[in-house]
Amino acid sequence: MIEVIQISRGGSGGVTGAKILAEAAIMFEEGLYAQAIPKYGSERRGAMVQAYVRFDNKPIRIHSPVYEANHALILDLSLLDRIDLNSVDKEGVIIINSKKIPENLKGSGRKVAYVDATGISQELGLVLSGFTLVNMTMLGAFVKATDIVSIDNLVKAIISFWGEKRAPKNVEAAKRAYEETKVVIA
Amino acid sequence: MIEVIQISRGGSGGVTGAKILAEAAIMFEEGLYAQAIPKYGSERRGAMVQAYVRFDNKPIRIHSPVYEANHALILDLSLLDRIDLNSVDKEGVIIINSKKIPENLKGSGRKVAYVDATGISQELGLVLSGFTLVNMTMLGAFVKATDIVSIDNLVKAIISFWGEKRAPKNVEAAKRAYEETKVVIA
Amino acid sequence: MKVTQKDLLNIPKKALLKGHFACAGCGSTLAFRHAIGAIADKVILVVPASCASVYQGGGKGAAFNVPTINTAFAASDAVASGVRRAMKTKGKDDLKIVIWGGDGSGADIGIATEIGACDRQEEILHIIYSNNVYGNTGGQRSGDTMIGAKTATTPYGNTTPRKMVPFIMMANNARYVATASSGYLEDLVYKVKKAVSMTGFKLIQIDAPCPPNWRSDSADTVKIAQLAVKTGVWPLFEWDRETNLVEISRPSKKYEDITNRVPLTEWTKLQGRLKSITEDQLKSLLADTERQWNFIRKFM
Amino acid sequence: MKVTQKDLLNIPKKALLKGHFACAGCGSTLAFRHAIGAIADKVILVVPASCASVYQGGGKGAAFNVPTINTAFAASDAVASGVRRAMKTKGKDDLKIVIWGGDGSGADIGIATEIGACDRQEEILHIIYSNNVYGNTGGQRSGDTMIGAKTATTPYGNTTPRKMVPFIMMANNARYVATASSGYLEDLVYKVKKAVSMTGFKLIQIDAPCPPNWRSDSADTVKIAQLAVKTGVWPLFEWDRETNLVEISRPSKKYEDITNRVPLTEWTKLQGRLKSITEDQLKSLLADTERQWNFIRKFM
Amino acid sequence: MTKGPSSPILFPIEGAAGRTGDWRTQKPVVDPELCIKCNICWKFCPDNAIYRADRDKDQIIKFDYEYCKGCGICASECPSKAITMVSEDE
Amino acid sequence: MTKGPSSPILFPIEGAAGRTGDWRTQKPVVDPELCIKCNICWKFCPDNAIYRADRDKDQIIKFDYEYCKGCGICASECPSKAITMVSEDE
Amino acid sequence: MVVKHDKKSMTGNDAASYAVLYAKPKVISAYPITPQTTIIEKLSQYVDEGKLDAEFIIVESEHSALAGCMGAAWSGVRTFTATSSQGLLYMAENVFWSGYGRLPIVMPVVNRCLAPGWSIYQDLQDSMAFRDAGWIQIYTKNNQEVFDTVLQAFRISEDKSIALPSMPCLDGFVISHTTAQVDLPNAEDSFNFVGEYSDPVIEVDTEKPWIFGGLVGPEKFIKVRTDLMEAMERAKKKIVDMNKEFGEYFGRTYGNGLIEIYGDDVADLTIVSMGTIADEAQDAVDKLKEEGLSVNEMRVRTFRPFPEKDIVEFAKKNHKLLVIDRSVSFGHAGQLRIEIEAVLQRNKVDTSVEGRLMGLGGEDVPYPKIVAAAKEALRSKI
Amino acid sequence: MVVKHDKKSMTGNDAASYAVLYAKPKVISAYPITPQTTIIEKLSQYVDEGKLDAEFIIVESEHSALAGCMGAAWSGVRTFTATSSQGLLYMAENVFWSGYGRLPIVMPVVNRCLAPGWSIYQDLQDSMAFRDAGWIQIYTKNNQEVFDTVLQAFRISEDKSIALPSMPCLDGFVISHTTAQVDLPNAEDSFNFVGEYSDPVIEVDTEKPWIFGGLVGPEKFIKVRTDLMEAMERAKKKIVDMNKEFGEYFGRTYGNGLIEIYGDDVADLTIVSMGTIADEAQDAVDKLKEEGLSVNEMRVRTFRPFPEKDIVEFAKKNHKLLVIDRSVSFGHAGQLRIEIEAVLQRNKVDTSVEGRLMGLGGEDVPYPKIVAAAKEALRSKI
Ligand SMILES: Cc1ncc(C[n+]2csc(CCOP(=O)(O)OP(=O)(O)O)c2C)c(N)n1
Ligand SMILES: Cc1ncc(C[n+]2csc(CCOP(=O)(O)OP(=O)(O)O)c2C)c(N)n1
Ligand code: SF4
Ligand code: SF4
Ligand code: SF4
Ligand code: SF4
Ligand code: SF4
Ligand code: SF4
Ligand SMILES: [Mg+2]
Ligand SMILES: [Mg+2]
Repeated sequence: MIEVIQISRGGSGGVTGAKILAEAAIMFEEGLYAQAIPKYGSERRGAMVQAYVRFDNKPIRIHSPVYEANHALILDLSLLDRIDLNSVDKEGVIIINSKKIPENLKGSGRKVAYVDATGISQELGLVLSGFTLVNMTMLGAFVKATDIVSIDNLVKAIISFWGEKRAPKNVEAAKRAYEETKVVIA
Repeated sequence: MIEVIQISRGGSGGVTGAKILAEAAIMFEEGLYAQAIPKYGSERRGAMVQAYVRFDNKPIRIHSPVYEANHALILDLSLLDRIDLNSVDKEGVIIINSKKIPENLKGSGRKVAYVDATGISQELGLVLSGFTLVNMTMLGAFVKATDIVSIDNLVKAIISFWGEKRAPKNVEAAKRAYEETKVVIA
Repeated sequence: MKVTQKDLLNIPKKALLKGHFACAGCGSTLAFRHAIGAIADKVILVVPASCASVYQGGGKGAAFNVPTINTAFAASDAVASGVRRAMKTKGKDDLKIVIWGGDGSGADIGIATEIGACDRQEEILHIIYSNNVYGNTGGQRSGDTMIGAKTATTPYGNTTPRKMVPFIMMANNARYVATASSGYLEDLVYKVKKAVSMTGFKLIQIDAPCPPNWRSDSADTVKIAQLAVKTGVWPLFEWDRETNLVEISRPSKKYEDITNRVPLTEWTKLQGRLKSITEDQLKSLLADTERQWNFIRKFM
Repeated sequence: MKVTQKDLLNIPKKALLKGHFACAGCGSTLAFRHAIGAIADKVILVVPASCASVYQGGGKGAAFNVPTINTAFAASDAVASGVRRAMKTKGKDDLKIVIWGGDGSGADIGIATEIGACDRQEEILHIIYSNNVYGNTGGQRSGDTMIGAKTATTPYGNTTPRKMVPFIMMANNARYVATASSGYLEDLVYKVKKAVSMTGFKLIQIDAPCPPNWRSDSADTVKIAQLAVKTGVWPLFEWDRETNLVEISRPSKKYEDITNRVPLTEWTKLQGRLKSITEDQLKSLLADTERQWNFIRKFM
Repeated sequence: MTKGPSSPILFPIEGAAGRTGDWRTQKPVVDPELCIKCNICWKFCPDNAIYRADRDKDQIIKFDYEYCKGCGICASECPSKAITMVSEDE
Repeated sequence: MTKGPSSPILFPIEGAAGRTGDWRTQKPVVDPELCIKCNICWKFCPDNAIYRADRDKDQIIKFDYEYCKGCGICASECPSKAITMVSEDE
Repeated sequence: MVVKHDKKSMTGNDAASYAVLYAKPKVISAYPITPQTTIIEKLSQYVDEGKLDAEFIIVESEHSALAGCMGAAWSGVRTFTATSSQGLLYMAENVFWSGYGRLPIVMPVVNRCLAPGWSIYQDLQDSMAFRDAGWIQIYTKNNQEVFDTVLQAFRISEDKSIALPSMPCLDGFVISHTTAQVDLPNAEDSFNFVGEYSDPVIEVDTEKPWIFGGLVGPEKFIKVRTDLMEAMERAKKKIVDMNKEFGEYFGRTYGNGLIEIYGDDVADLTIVSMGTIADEAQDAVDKLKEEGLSVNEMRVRTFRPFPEKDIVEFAKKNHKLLVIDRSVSFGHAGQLRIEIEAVLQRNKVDTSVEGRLMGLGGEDVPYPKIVAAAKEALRSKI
Repeated sequence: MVVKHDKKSMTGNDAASYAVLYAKPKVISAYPITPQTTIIEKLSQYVDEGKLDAEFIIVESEHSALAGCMGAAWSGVRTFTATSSQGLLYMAENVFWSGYGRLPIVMPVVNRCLAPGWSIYQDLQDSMAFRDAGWIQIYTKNNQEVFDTVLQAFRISEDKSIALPSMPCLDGFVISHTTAQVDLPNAEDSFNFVGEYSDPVIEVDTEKPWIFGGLVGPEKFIKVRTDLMEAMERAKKKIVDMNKEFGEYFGRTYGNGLIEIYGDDVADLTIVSMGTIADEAQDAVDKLKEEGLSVNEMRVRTFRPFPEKDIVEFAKKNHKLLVIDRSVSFGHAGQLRIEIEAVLQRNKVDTSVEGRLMGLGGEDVPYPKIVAAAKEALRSKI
């Protein structure tokens, strides 16, 4: 079983991102099961929001949040210092929306995948009421960094979720991130 | 234990009568316990209403209606044929509001106490919205016929219930009935 | 569309059968007989907890001769909505879904549901027969109790003004609102027929004297109802959303002018609940009556 | 008694502490800050289920700096009545018992309780902050939702007119009724202060823009609120039982005259919920607005 | 096996509350001389207990004593005082 | 032993929801040159996150960035456009 | 010291009203429903006549009736309401709210069955449906016990170590509307027993800008619920103590307060029930003994908290229980029976249990029916 | 015949909405409450988009939400609503009314704890409080079962021999808002399984001037309640049959429909629970087995009617039950535990029972906690 913790801000589409990631696995990967769990609370727009994604090759009977993740998916650089990286597997990847390796990961020896998702999304006009929507973009980065689902299947999931009309920009964002993401040992 | 069934019409004060009868026993007779049970249903003004009174010389733990009465107290002559007299003890008294022995009791061999309660009440002005209130009057007859509670204690109970102001007419009614009631074997 | 006494005859079938459970002289059943009788072939009744849940039948059978759904005290307008919508899916749009309920559900516990149905413009007619009291539980104060009236919970006379459901429904954008009276049956039937011919939510509130709780002579039921109109204490009117205007109904017309009104004591003296109303209470009652007329006048 | 911006300073203490849970740009907390701040020394708040049950605090502590009782969704006016009566027995008549609740409790589920308290003339002030929607559950239609507005349960736009609680309370003989706006805070504070100085039941309904549910820019909250007044869609007025008259409030005065109003689209275009309102819906919305003005005018 | 639920359903019947005439203590009696066949009494009976007068057939009203509860409204409302309430005992 | 019930009671505290400044993506910045100390921004802040200007002391408004959520109302409502919203990233 | 009593005659509802009159609550908030009405009518009369110095809120529904009491309870004053059947259901949300919110409200439930069809008669379906709600439930057997229990309820509920609302239960009509003897202490002695509510469990105040009943996370949630469970445990002891103290003061007790035993300590059959059936069952026990049969009785007086220990101890000594339920959890069985079976199993007591449903929807349960049921149970002795 | 399925990904609430979409009710009447909202939002969308040809009544409260369904049910059409927590409490009177009135309504309850304090998280306190109300209650373990159960519920409820409303229960958030795999049959196959509601249990009509739900005396009252009890008995068989038939048609079953066994038939310890805890407990069982411990699991799927026979049969073979309750009857114990103890005692099964309360107020219950609890229970083996 692979467990992922995703950190985002309320209003930035994190919950939808986690959902689509699970959908990509469930609907398009042969033999893969998945689950996306949003953590509900009284979080409002802008506040930190967590979500969890699980993948396994057999049906998942766990219903709890992820306590110890394999990978961390962080949609907003400023949220990096809000999570305890010790709860993330040392072998896993920290996937982050950043132009460069974040300062406080430097020298950590951890596997980091980074991409300027904000830049990509803004270029593509993925902005809603002042919020840059990086959720689809960061899924591209996640796929690149982890290889749990393929980029093709991610794209299928995005299209299936958004519909033919609204999908293109989102697909584009994911694909660009997939290409631009750099995976390094920090 | 002595059990009494009372038959009256909705609006004629039968429920209050039964209550006061029990009160006379409880509050003023030494060592006597009593209970008054009104039978509630959807009866409206004018419709037949039953109530039950129990007396005993020890606390009463029965909560059921009276199925087989020792005595029957009938506040309205026209209701006589509405009750099954077989459920009333052969040795008991049938106390009835009537100027004379009712036709269908004649020759029955039953002990009957009768009094023109309607006449007495009307004379005393015990009339409310067209209804002649014979409840207190008939208690006088009941006391005369059964001797379970004394007329003095009945009077006390009436006074205690109605208060000094409203009691006199009611006391008068009970007393007059007590005097005028005839007890015979029909 | 005027209704005459003769029209009271031309009913599809009797809605209320003889030998029902209501008290002798019940103003509510009198109103029912004609109001529901007039639409008896097309009506489905919804009845919340009230005297009507009792006088409708029980024991041997039903005294109501029309289909009747009983509901919890506060549920009737929502149940009626469910029936209406279900009938719509069955293509039975011609049915008249009518609530026959007391002032307890209509003005108090059920008013959120009622306002909700009105808000949704459900096509139902809610008829409140108001005996100004919780009759079925033995006569406690309701929101529609008159000032000064003695009830089981206001032994020295009620102090608060009437909750005027018709006004509330006017304010809440109902399709049609009217008051009526057991003393003016042609007027009542006219309003019921008119109401069921309209789409949307309609409310009719009927003054329904209640001998045991008003401590009145059962023979006076009609007289008391008529006096309520003549003294002005129960204004009869209609309001239609289309015009946003009130029309005073014929029986009330004359009494719009306060100087034509019969003194209120003619009405109070016939009712044990109001017979010994205090001067102050009477003044408040008159003031509340004026408040009602003033509200109505705003829409004239 | 006019309130100026300066008076907004002279509050006994802050009612709303920094670092609360409301969304950025929340019109409801903006109104709260000033309305409750103005009476913060003497107030006991009663809060039904709503966004206010969330933004008041949790986690580390309370953001509300005044005593607050949380109640079930439909219970606040009755709980407030209980508090008021209890305080009376304790001789604490000077306290202001204030309900701070949403349009869901105020217009829908809690309206029977509210009308009941009004009917009893309980001395409480019920403030409805209306975001036109069930905000706390994610934005479903409420009785106070505007025609044409997209909500989670009306994805193609709401079709029913607003349930005007202020009108209902006028019809129900409240002591004082007013509307207010997060865009006109002096006017709001003036009304709150006036209301708590009166005995009996008072109602104030505040237009409180809600960025996430209106799908509006959080920076536009005040602008949208002011536009609601300028377009006439949210008339500001007061009604006093003593006079039975409506007074249009200063910010609304100019817009009583329909020709002075800003086109409604200036207001709709700022809100995702209304941006793509259809022609027909817009017409209905305007008609409903006119209905409201017409009702108000009846009392002028 | 299909079987509907046993539920509390009631069917229409005259006399659901029994012979409500029994509730009466006074009964209405009409004076044929005075009756003008206006049917106002019929209209105002809450118990449906009056058979209408028919002018054409020169037939006055009739009471259904089986169900008339004796409220007295008919007597009260009769414009020509054709109805009197008499004690049941007589 | 008397012991009050353990009930969910909360006590007033600044930052009940934590440092809500963290929610911000854009922050308001005031231009001292433009500010006319009208305090309109102060009035319209739903988060109580502005310290008032004081004309007497010639002191302009100040933001409490620890709690300002960056809604932008102040910038929007400032009559002299003295406030601009700038990205947090910069 | 046993205080003086007046021999009085009154209905069960009047007995409740007297207890309230004497306990002097400050706020009463109520809504009528048959057969509870006469309680609140009496109280509104007392208030209007000035006999009782209290605020009476005539609300528009039961939801609001209890809500009014809740507001008063939050404000730290003694408060009272009463209801029945549909009324209890209509206030459901607030019933749970007051229980879980630890508000010391006293609310008799005049037991009546639930609709549909409409019926105003007694069974226990209404109050039993609220056995999860965090209320103390005491089922009374007669008018005297109604007075006594309502009086006790104020003290139990308002005790800070308990802080739970109380629901004294009385059978509709057979207690509520039946006139019977009540030995009535005077007002002063009664009030002395209850005492002033001077140190309230909770009290909202402008001096305390606190939030009551706001958001809680799971951890705090579990803490307050655990405290509620513990308060229920403490309530058992409190009820026992109260029963004893009441006995010393007024000269009457009801078993140990939790259960009441009638007849021999050990018998072939034990009749177990609640309310008036349990009272009438005593006549059945006498009758059966007269016939030479060995039958005793256990009346469960307190259903919440559930007196596990007391029931088990008595059951252990006996051979077979005939549990008579006057309500049922549809899809399983009578609630009393279920819970008794549960505690026996839990405590490894193999006394057998037979369940009977009686008296639903106002069905009368005269003692001969109980006698017959007992005989059957004795025959089918397993 | 096992019909074709699409592998889909959706939340538990979406699974419920799909089942409703496919079952084609005619009237939906609902009111929002977290975490039920997304069910009705989806449905209102389907209706507005014309995908579902139904009337959607947006009411002003839950009392009215269920009342709307009741009106529709009396009118003989298929009807649906859903609620949670406070909403369920607010409709209490109508919950009992629909149960006792035999109205075939389907209403999922998205389980959430009860206030105060305010919390939106899951436990089973809400639906458990309605176990007396005459509803069928089925507790689901995952998104797939939600879809399957809602579909089944229409058929069970609308069967004339049953005529009871159904309450499929799903844990708030952990099912309702979690995205997971659902194998979705197509609309036609699903509808074929449910079938047209063509022979309604009850149908009000102008041709039938009858009174529904009017006054009843004790005799009739007992008759209709007895019939209700019998219908509950019949429902057990119906649920078993439905589970089987569903299996044949769709290729999935849940135990025998009433209970589901996981692991060995006999073990030292049996974990007993409901909902998602029961699902996660399967991981615990595997874990424990890996460690060489003998533990199996029984999931109670149907709580009403209570599957006495099935539980007893399985318990009889085993040694000790660890019953995990996610709700509690304050003043006694967890409701599941109570009822299991009761049926064991009743059937003279002396398998011992240990009760644990877990997961109140949204407390997370990950399988390691279950593992730990099981180990403790194994140690304290009596
Ligand atoms: C929830 C609930 N509360 C209380 C009752 C008791 N109850 C039944 S009818 C009634 C009074 C009805 O009054 P109204 O609506 O005016 O009708 P009326 O009896 O006067 O005809 C009451 C209080 C009930 N059935 N349900
Ligand atoms: C009886 C009941 N039903 C539903 C809910 C769920 N609920 C909580 S708040 C809320 C919406 C409140 O809307 P509103 O009153 O307008 O306040 P807002 O959230 O918009 O501030 C709802 C539906 C509840 N708490 N109780
Ligand atoms: S109590 Fe009044 S309304 Fe009810 S049946 Fe009797 S007369 Fe009619
Ligand atoms: S949802 Fe709307 S009302 Fe609620 S806190 Fe956010 S902005 Fe304010
Ligand atoms: S007395 Fe009353 S019931 Fe009898 S006929 Fe006349 S009006 Fe009808
Ligand atoms: S009201 Fe009088 S005159 Fe008219 S029909 Fe009746 S009895 Fe005859
Ligand atoms: S609104 Fe603008 S000008 Fe006025 S005080 Fe604020 S920053 Fe200065
Ligand atoms: S951006 Fe919003 S929260 Fe920040 S200071 Fe300006 S108004 Fe206040
Ligand atoms: Mg009434
Ligand atoms: Mg709102």
